[in-house]
Amino acid sequence: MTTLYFILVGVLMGNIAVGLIRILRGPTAADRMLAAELFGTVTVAIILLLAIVMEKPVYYDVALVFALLSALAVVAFVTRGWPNPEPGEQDDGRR
Amino acid sequence: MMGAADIAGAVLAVAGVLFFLAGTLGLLRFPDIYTRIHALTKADNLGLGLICLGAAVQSGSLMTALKLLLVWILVLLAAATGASLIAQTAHRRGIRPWARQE
Amino acid sequence: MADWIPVVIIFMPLLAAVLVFTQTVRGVAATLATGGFLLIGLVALGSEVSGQGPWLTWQPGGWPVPLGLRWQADSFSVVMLAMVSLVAVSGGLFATGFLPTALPSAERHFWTLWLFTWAAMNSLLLAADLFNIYVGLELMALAAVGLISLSRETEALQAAMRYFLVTLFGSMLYLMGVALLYGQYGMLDQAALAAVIEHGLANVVAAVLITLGLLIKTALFPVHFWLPSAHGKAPVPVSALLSAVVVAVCFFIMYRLWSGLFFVFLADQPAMVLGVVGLASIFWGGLQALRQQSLKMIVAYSTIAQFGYVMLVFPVFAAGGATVLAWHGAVMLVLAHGLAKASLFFAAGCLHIAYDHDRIRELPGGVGRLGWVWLAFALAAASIVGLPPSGGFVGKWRLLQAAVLGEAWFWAVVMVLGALLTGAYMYRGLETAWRPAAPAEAVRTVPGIMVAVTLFCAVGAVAIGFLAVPLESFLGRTFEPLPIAGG
Amino acid sequence: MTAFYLILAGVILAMAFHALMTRPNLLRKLMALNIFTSAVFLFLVTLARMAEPLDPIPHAMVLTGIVVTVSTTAVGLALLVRLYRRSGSLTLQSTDDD
Amino acid sequence: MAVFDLILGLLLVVLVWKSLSVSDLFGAVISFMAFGLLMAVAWVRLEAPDIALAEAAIGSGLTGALLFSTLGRLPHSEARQPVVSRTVRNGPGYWMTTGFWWVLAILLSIAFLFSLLDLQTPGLGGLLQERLPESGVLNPVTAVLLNFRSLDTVMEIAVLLLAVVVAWSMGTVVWPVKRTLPSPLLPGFVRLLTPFFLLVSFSLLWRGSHAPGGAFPSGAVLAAAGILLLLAGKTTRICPRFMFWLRWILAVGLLVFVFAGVSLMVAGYGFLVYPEQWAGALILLIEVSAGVSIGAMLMALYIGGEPDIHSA
Repeated sequence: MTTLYFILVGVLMGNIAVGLIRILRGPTAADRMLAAELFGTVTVAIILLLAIVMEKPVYYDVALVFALLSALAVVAFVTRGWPNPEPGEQDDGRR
Repeated sequence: MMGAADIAGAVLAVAGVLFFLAGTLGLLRFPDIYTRIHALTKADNLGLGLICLGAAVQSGSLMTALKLLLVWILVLLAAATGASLIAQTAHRRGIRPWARQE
Repeated sequence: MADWIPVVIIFMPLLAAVLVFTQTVRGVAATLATGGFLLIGLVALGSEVSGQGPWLTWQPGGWPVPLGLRWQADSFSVVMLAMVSLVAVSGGLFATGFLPTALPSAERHFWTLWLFTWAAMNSLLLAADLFNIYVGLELMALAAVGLISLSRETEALQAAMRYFLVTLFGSMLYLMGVALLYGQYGMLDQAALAAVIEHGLANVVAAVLITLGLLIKTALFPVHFWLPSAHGKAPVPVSALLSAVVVAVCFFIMYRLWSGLFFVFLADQPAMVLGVVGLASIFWGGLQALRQQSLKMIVAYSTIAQFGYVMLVFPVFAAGGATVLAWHGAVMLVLAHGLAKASLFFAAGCLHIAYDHDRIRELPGGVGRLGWVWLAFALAAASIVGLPPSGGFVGKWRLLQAAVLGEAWFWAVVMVLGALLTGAYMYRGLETAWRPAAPAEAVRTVPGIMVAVTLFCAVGAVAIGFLAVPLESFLGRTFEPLPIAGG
Repeated sequence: MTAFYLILAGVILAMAFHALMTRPNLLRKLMALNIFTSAVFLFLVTLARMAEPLDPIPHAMVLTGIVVTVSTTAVGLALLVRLYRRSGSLTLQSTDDD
Repeated sequence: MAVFDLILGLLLVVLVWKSLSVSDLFGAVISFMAFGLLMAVAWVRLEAPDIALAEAAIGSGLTGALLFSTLGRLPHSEARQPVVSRTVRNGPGYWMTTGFWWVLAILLSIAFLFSLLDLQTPGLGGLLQERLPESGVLNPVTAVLLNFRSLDTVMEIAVLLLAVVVAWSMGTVVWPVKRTLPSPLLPGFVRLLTPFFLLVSFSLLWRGSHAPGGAFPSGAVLAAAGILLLLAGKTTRICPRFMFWLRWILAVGLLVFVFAGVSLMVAGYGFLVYPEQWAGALILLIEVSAGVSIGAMLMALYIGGEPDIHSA
């Protein structure tokens, strides 16, 4: 049973690696932020699976705090962090 | 011993991870930001929901099950709001949706 | 022992800082009140230290050492606490005159940062727990960054950012060393560790990392570059505090570790390395000071040189011979340097107010009130150079005696050359005093309080020379680097 | 198996130290400093795990460290923004620095 | 289990490499936040739930928001500078200095790793288990933080307060913040989410005595709620009276802790020595006041300057 969960966690880690490619290639800042949001969700999933494997329900609270804080990151990005380009330059990735 | 709950939990977890794979693949393969938002928001959150369900089934106590449900709802809320915020701002910033060139 | 003493010494400045932050007390009143309370605490502490033997320990939280924390105090920490309080109060008084004219905007936040630095230094001087020292170092570093960036000009902000990065990196190296020691022995207390520490790769690497971190904070030769710009660009009372006591507290911690916890390693290589670092700092600081154009930069570089000088105490320890003499010399040197350095910076501040610049070439001679400033500068310079009968002389003389008795001839020669070099760059600042005075209207009046404080610190530095004998009897005849373990 | 995390901490230390020394951009230096700190904390928590009964003292030390790190990072970022507004650049030009 | 460690380690190293050397500053910040998230997974793997909570709340949540607000204040052009400018890269001695720093970095980590070979790690876990019942709380980390090594925590709250003072001393910030909202959805979303934040924050605070939680994570979650309200434009005009109370709220955590210690000393127990029967209650009082003021302090740090109420 635990080996199955570790395979699943390994696959989720693969997701993060894939998300990394999007960060590198992502033309616009929003793509990179989507990758960050992916990381947040995948981290919550990994912590849940680890909690099941380690039989420690205390980690569900860690997942809960992560779920809350992922909202903060996205909102902070959209309202403050999104680099709005100078008027002349179109930020749709055609650089 | 592999109880019924463990099997159900394992199946749900596997399904959840499959949805995660689908969502991440979409994020990688889709051509522009709007389609990527769809992939990410829908598939990944469903994946997380299934994993939460799997964990809830295995945890046995109602309290943890409710807590996991809360985790899922919060992630859903965050993802939905984030998606619409990013999409609206991207549109206002003039990022044109991808169109198939014939 | 009276449990209230360390609590008053550490938490009175902290409380004053919070009261000033919440705008219930004015800054000057809080500083003077803290000075008063600390005077009482220090008198009580001094009487207890001289009464009940070299070491006093307290346990905040009441738990025995491996689990709980410990405060410790010996005669060296009492003397350092007295100097820190003296410089902090005099710097505060100087700031009442200096800030309104030079930095009116900074006055709102100056006092809170000033009292926080004071609290951090007091807690470092009493701390016996390695992790507690780390938190104290961070507190002091943050307060110093705030103080340096008070004038908000570009160079001050750059100096503050450079200091921020370098000193935090130093703290991280220090924490790595502490983590290694904790990994090896599971203890964080200096005395408890000293009882069990022995040669081993992990301990040597930990000692190197901790020393490197503290060298960065004491701004000695290989990692000194942040100090001149930080102390040169900061407001004058801040430079005085940073040069006179903040760097001295970092040296105090290094001294505490190398004479106590790592003393077993001191044999010859580490002592040689520390000696070479001191030697390089003396000559690099001295040569740079000879090239500087502004008075404040000369005084800043002299800080590097003087703390290089005090580092020579470690090779003298390793050479055996008169460790008590070397210890007395180091204590007197740090004490006299603190007061003299504060007075030099105050003098530079007065000249800055009077002529609005401190470039040596264009500084006219002093007359009237500025004459007193130059007198203070001369006295402080005498103490830094080590001319008898000043405190600096007694310190250097004791160190030289210990080096001669321990047959460390090389280091004795280094000491003499270092003193000559110090004389050279101090004279460069001094010879402006004999130039013809500037026309009266070109000189702005310097507030009386500033001149008085400058003179007070300079006279203090010289007076230490006269009080050498009672001070050395207070320091004690025996060289007791560590309290009994688990005390 | 937890010894692997010691090696991991060592590798991250080296990368963060190198970046801290060579990157001229101040924001990158701050991030490198943060990563260096996280590596030291990783080392501390691995020690806690390797000790026979799980040792919570390093956990308390790391918790204190995390709060200290976030406060220093916040001050560093505030200083960075003020420096940028005054000098218009994100690097320390004048003398070479550490 | 080993495979999991290997993958996690590999990912952490890749993320560190990305966040330190990818040319786009924005991508670097995102990689840095991902590094924070994966570090939380490492804390969970190393069975440190308290640190995972703190890392989740403070590391990825607050540091991420701080970095985004800093990036927002820098113009877009700054974010796309190459890691090392072209002129420096092929300037004289660039590769020499980089090589030099690489050699030094590798030496530092090798010396560090070699010293780990004979590390005994005795640890104080056993000793702590014996003395835990006397500390008045069940969670060992809270016992260490608030009872055994309470002086560290007092100094750490002082560091946090000092950070706020330094940030305020650097200048003022226009208040209330007038920014155009990206969409009406945001205020509604935040209004919906704030009760959850408060619920989680107080539950973390209350559980601090017997389960992972305590003043720091709950303060960070509280600060996150405040920041969300700020980002959603929910900032009202502050009267000078409020500024006076804000300074007291910021300072209350430190003041309560110090006064508790001093009053215990005056009562004869000794500075910060909790008598057994009141230990739990005293620790709870200290934790509540510390939690609230840490939330306020982290929020003030996010704002990054003294709110200038006369400006808007």
